[in-house]
Amino acid sequence: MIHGLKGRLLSGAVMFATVGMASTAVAQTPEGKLVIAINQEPQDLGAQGIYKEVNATGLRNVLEGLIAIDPATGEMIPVLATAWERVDGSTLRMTIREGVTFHDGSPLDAAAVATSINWVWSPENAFTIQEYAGPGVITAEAIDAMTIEVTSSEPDPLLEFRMTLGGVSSAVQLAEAPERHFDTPIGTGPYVFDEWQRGQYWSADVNPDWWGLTADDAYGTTTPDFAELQLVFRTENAARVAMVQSGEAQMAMFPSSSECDRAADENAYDCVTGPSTTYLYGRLDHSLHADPILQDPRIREAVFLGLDIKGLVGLIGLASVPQGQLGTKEAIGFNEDLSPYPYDPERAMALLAEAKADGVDISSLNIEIVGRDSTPRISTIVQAMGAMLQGVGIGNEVRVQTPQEFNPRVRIGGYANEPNRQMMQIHVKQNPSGDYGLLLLSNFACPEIDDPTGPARSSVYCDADFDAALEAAMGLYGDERDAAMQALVKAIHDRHLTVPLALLDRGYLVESGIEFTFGTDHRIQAVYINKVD
Amino acid sequence: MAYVIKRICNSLLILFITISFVFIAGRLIGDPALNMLGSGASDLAINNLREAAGLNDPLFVQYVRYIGGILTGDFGVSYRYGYSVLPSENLSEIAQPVLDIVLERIPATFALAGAALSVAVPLGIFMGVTAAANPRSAADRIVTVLSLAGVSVVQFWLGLMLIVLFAVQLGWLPTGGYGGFSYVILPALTLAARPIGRIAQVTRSAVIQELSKPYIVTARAKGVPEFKVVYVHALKNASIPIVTMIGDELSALLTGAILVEKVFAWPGVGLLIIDSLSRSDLPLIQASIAVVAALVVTVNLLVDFSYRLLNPSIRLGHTGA
Amino acid sequence: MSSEPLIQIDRLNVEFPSKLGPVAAVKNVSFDIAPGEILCIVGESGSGKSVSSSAIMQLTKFSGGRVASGTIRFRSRNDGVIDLKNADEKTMRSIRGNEIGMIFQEPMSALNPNFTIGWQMAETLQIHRGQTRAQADARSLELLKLVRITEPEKRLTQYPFELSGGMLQRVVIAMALACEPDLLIADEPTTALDVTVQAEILGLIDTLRRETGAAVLFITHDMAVVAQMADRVVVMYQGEKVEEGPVRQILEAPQHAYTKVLLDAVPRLGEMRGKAAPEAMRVMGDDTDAKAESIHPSTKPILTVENLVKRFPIFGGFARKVVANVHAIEDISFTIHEKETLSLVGESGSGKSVTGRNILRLEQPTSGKVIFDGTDVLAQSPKDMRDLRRHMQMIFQDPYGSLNPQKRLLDQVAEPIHNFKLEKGSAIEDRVAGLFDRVRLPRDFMRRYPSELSGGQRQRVAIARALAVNPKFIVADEAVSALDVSVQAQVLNLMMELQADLGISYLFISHDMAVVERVSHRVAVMFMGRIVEIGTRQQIFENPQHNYTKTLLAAVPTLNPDIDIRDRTTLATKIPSPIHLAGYAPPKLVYQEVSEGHSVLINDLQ
Amino acid sequence: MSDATTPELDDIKDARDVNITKLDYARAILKDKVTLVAVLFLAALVIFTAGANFLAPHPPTGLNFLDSLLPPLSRGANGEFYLLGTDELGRDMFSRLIYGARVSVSVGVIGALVSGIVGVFTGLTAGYKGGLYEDIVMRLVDGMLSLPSLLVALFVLFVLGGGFVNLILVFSILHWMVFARLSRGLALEARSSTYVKAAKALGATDMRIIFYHILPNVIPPILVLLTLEIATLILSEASLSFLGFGVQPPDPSWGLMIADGREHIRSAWWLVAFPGIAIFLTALSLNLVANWLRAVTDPVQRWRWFAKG
Repeated sequence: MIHGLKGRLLSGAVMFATVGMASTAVAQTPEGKLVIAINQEPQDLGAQGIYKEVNATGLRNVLEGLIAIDPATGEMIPVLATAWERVDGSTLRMTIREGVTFHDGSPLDAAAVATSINWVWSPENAFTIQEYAGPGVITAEAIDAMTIEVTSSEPDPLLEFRMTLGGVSSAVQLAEAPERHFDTPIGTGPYVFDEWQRGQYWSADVNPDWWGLTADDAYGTTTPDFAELQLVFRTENAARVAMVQSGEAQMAMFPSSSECDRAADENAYDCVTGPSTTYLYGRLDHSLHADPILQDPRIREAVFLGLDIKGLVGLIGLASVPQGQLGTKEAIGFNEDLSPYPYDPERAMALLAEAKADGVDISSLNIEIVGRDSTPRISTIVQAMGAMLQGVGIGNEVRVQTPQEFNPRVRIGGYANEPNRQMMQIHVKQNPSGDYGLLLLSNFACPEIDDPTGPARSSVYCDADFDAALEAAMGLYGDERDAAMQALVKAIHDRHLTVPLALLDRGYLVESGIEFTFGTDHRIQAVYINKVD
Repeated sequence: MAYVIKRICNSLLILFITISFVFIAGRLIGDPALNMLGSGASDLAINNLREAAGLNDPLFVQYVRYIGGILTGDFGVSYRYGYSVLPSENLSEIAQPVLDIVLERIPATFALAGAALSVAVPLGIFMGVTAAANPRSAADRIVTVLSLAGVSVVQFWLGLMLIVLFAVQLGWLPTGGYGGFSYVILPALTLAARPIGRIAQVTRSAVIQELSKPYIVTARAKGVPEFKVVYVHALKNASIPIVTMIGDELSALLTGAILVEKVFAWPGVGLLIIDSLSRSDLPLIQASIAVVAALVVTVNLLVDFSYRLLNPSIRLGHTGA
Repeated sequence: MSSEPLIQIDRLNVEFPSKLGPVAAVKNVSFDIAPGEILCIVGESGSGKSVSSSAIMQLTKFSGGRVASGTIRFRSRNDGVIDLKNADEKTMRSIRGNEIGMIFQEPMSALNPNFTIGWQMAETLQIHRGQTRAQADARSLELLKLVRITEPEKRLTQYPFELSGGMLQRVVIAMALACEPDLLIADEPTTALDVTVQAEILGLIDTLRRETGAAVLFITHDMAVVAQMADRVVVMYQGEKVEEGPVRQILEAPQHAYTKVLLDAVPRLGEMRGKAAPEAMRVMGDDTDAKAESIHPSTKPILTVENLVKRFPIFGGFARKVVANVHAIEDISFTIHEKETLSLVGESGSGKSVTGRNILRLEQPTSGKVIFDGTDVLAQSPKDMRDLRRHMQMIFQDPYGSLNPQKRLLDQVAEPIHNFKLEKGSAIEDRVAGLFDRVRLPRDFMRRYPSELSGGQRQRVAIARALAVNPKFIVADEAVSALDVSVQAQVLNLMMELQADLGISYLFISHDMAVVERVSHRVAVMFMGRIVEIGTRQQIFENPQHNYTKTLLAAVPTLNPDIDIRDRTTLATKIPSPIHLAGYAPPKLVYQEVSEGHSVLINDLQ
Repeated sequence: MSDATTPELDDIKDARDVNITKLDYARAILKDKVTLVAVLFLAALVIFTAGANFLAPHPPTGLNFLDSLLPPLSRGANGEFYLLGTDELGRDMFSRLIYGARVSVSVGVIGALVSGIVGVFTGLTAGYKGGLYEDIVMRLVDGMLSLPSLLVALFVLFVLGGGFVNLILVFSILHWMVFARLSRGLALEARSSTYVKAAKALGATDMRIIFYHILPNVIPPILVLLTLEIATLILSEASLSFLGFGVQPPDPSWGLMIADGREHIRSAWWLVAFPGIAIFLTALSLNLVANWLRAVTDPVQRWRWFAKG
């Protein structure tokens, strides 16, 4: 029934974090207010926004999708679709849940769902969800009152996964007041949108008519415990933390690791952490417009060996050491045989000496380690990396740049104009798609300068053989795809192209007496937040 | 009257130049579409945005269109705030105009600036006059050091320290946000430090200056009590530099509140500017700067006009030569 | 009149802090004032005359002064005799403005610019008499009538800057008299005023004294004013009282050497009657008397000024167009011959200084012609103009301001030598040394800075600097006005000596008729930007034709105490405005030649 | 300048107007304890800044995870003494403050000097020459002064990117007018003063009058402004760095240190507190010195600072 995702994910690897004992929540009438300090204000509250928690944190409390991924098990679980099956490689037939109404009173039926899907995935609308669009264009059609067919114009092995991404919102609103769609979400969720005070918060009230209160297969560890939900925007890290410390908020997103450590000594609140699909990596200039010295494999290896990744991870705090590759374990293409790049300064120095003996001008080595200023704690990270490379005798300078400066330097169109350089770009990326394909394409495929539509515009690597193998792998399904991708990942690893620096954990400060369950996608959903005694 | 019209035209010119500068600088350096969509976006997406936002037109055409829009109150729509889409034709209608987004934030900024000034003005003037009445006395020294401390402190740092002390450690006041009176106390105090200092300093020196003038001797020789000599005779004459400074500080509060708004998550224009900068939302940046510049220019204008009220010789047009 | 003194000052000492420790500004000064009496304190700057008076009012403390010892016994209306030195602030406030009124030097700055005349007058009455504003306004009106101000009702609602200096001084006097004080302290009340206005104010004070019976403590530096005002005189010098006595005794039989110097140095109007050429000033013990020989100018013109006009535009409106002009000088023509001194005399605003600056092109004249030694000055390029300045120099009024405070005197005097590249290297210093000798300054002054010099010494430096380029012609713009009389005489003598020795021509600009009479060959009287009368010194002083010239001469105070000045008490007059709308063309001036070289303006300003 | 004085002051002018030598200034500072402390602080700052390589106990960069986030007055794993504690990379805070002074102070000093030189030149020439040139300059000055300068700085740095050079560029562009306005006023005043008229009558060229005659006389107020501007720029640098548009790492500017340290504001207060105090003390000292300088060079007020008895 479900293609694509790897067996080990389905086998139920424990991917959740929870506080205290297993759920002993008692069903109770919702009361009180749950205030959550979140790290940024949403750009909008449109239905497409639920695909990524960072777009609109907490929006899934109001808008629901067709399918969800259980944070505890990682399994796909029904939400507004009670069942789904493959018709063929490009079509999925889904049964819509009966008896659900939108917050505006309009009924949820196949037509409404089809309208929503077509709206969300429309290329004309060009919502940012397109970054997870498959090879084809997705459309939906009502077959009967409670059944739809979702079709991709090209065969798409991940169509089910894509159906976990978009939200379903009132078709009446889309017809009558489309402009309200972006600031007044009308969904089917356990909370009804209340108001959005720009610059301050958005809030929702508990939905007494939520279908989940009566359905047997409702998602969540509990029914809503809180009468009100308020998501307060606090971009300053310390400000969010302070809100929990002073009792103004029950939860705060992403405390620093030191704040998390401190929480252990506090009675009033705890810190919960868990892995995410976000990783930090460095990409070292290679074939394209790079200083020729970086073509020397010894130099590249020395650079990688000179980085104390464990140390960096410790510095970052809430993070773990990546297994020598980008992406998370559950993704298709993850190569279990790879190991993290070791920290071996002696070997690094030996490699450099060897290269020097062969006439390579080591003194011309001056690697520019550049981060984007929007990356949290980037200044500390690049400084630490600079110090590490300095330690093995690799000259470097570190920089933190604004997107205005940084972005053009990352893309072939911009950096082709730079003199040959020795740049290590530091990026933070998230890859919830569960597949290495897009990642490999955008990071390592040969950018075609004349073809501006290509996805590889920010690659620094060019190898015809690799491109051919990648193209082949992209057409495969299942284990074949997995094996082909794994081979490519290994090739990348051996050529020292990108250095995975950290798999980032995410943490939350949570008031004592509240239990929060979340998965790698870090959704903040009130039905996974319980009051405990 | 001619003077008033002239000054207003002058201000409009300044505003026009500012808006033009921000527009052109924003266009000339960097690709707004790329910055908005991020380095991972496909060129197609970027080009779509460029097309939809009219960024592919010649700069001059864009400029004329932009200025034309402003004249009708249309500052364009936000690239990102209000709709996270790659703009296409049908969506420019449903997106929120940036001007609305900015104007929505004005009351919060005014409230904060007003609160800070209502502390700073009376306190600053009182400190300044007290010091001036007794130059080189202990009171003068204390006022001098305090007022200089006020202008020497880094505002956002002070804000952070106040949060740690009063909100986190003592729990007396909220850490930030927008709400009732208790929310405004810490940010207003943080913001007031500098204007208190500067108003005290300028009051002190202006009053000292006035106290050395012959008409003060006349007043004393008339038997006017010293309190009245200082607070009525000298202060009235010292009012122009003091009002100028208050105006300067009000301008600074309207723009300089950026940091304090960020630290206290105060949803004013400053916070909006920081957000829009970090999102590279050029239309929003342009509109915010235009609105703030308009406020500042208006404040300057009002200060200018207040001279006419404060100084009879200007009011009666006696300072021609 | 009671014989009991109103106020008795006994061995008063006042100190001020300074870098070198306390400096005594007033040393052991004693004097009394009887009720209804006018006592004049006369002295030059630094004599302590003003400090004595402010000590009476306990005002010295506000500028850091301290009454170190002595007593100030004042017969108060309510409290009997009290010592004002020890009186508390409350008592002082009840005396200030109530029992003792005070009049100041500069009426323009003595009133608060931000309050109306009515408000400021009422303030006194409200404080001391507890009157309501309406009552106070009624009383103010009476007072303004008393001091003979035109349109008194209107004045109450006006601000100080709307009134002329003479009117303001009347307001200040009215304010001082508001509570009918027993003592009026007048601290140089006419020094800042023009001579015609001065005469009016002096007359007014004398009249009011008689009408109200108040005693007056009158402080001045001007012996002629003393002669007109005083019953008794105290002469002060460097903080000490050097002589005291009835006015006649002081004027006619001065005892102390300093009093004699002071009296001697004052030029007396009319004493040059019958003499054709200028004469040196009398300076006691000065050896330059040798140059008393008369200087006779040649007949060769060195400077010819024809129809010189200067207007200052007033911009207004939208496009900053010229909406009006200040007609500063109008149609000025005259000639100066070699070795001749032509004086431009007139009151403030008459345009005499503007004329001087325009001739040297320190300002650009609006129209007219200036021919210097055959060269058309106004046609010169800026560079040629600079070269021409070698021959035309200027000495300024303010000896404190005209020297650059940051430069050594050597560099200042060497400035023109450097600018015109007259000498190089050490020759510059030699030449400067020679100039210091010439103006009788010690050579070691060359290394000093202006702040280390006295006013007279500074003016000598300014003269040396002007001489550095061997000019043929010097404009002396109020060159001695800021100096004390004793110093003034020395500097004037130096200037005349240089004229005799070097053949320099002077354009001597001054408001002081007596000085002008002493030093000039010819005189031009200016009023409202026009020359109203021009002629030889004898023609002007002995046979004045124009009304204004006559008024000016009559207003000059003399050392004769017998002249009754009360009949000069006139209503303050209004001078026509020199501001005209753009495009206004004044009538062509017509002069009538009374006798050879003596012309009078006949068609304007009669 | 032209403020009327009372005749009384005429009497005591000699007491007030005595020549004040450098020695007197030194004595006046010694007498004024607060200013003395400020001067000593600034002197120490300059010495530490100049001699950072010798005086800093530890290098400002590098990595020492063992000694990460040690509180003040603690000893490291190898027995090193950390006076003000360490940051998360285990670097000595005290040493970083010293090196940070280099960046912060030089941004302030260079920025103020560049804008000062530009502003004084344009201001003096405009004030002295007058006419259309002055009109244009002053229109520009007034216009730019009425701009929200922090905002414009923020925008320009957003466009150009941060960094030492850009920061100084932006500061110069946005601060020269302050000097220009002051200098123009001073030149205007000087132009009407007699010594300038005298210099002109003596044949000095305009440039000589402006720079040889006027400039030395207007140095005190300009020096005061320069001192104040250095303090202002140090504060601005901190603000811009805090927002991420200022100095870029690894230059350890004080503002950046606060920005980096605020993650740990509760757990490692010293990371935020010390750089903030350093900025505060530096700005306060500069302000105190400027204040003193203004007082002792003010012809009306200065006597109070030199008078005895």
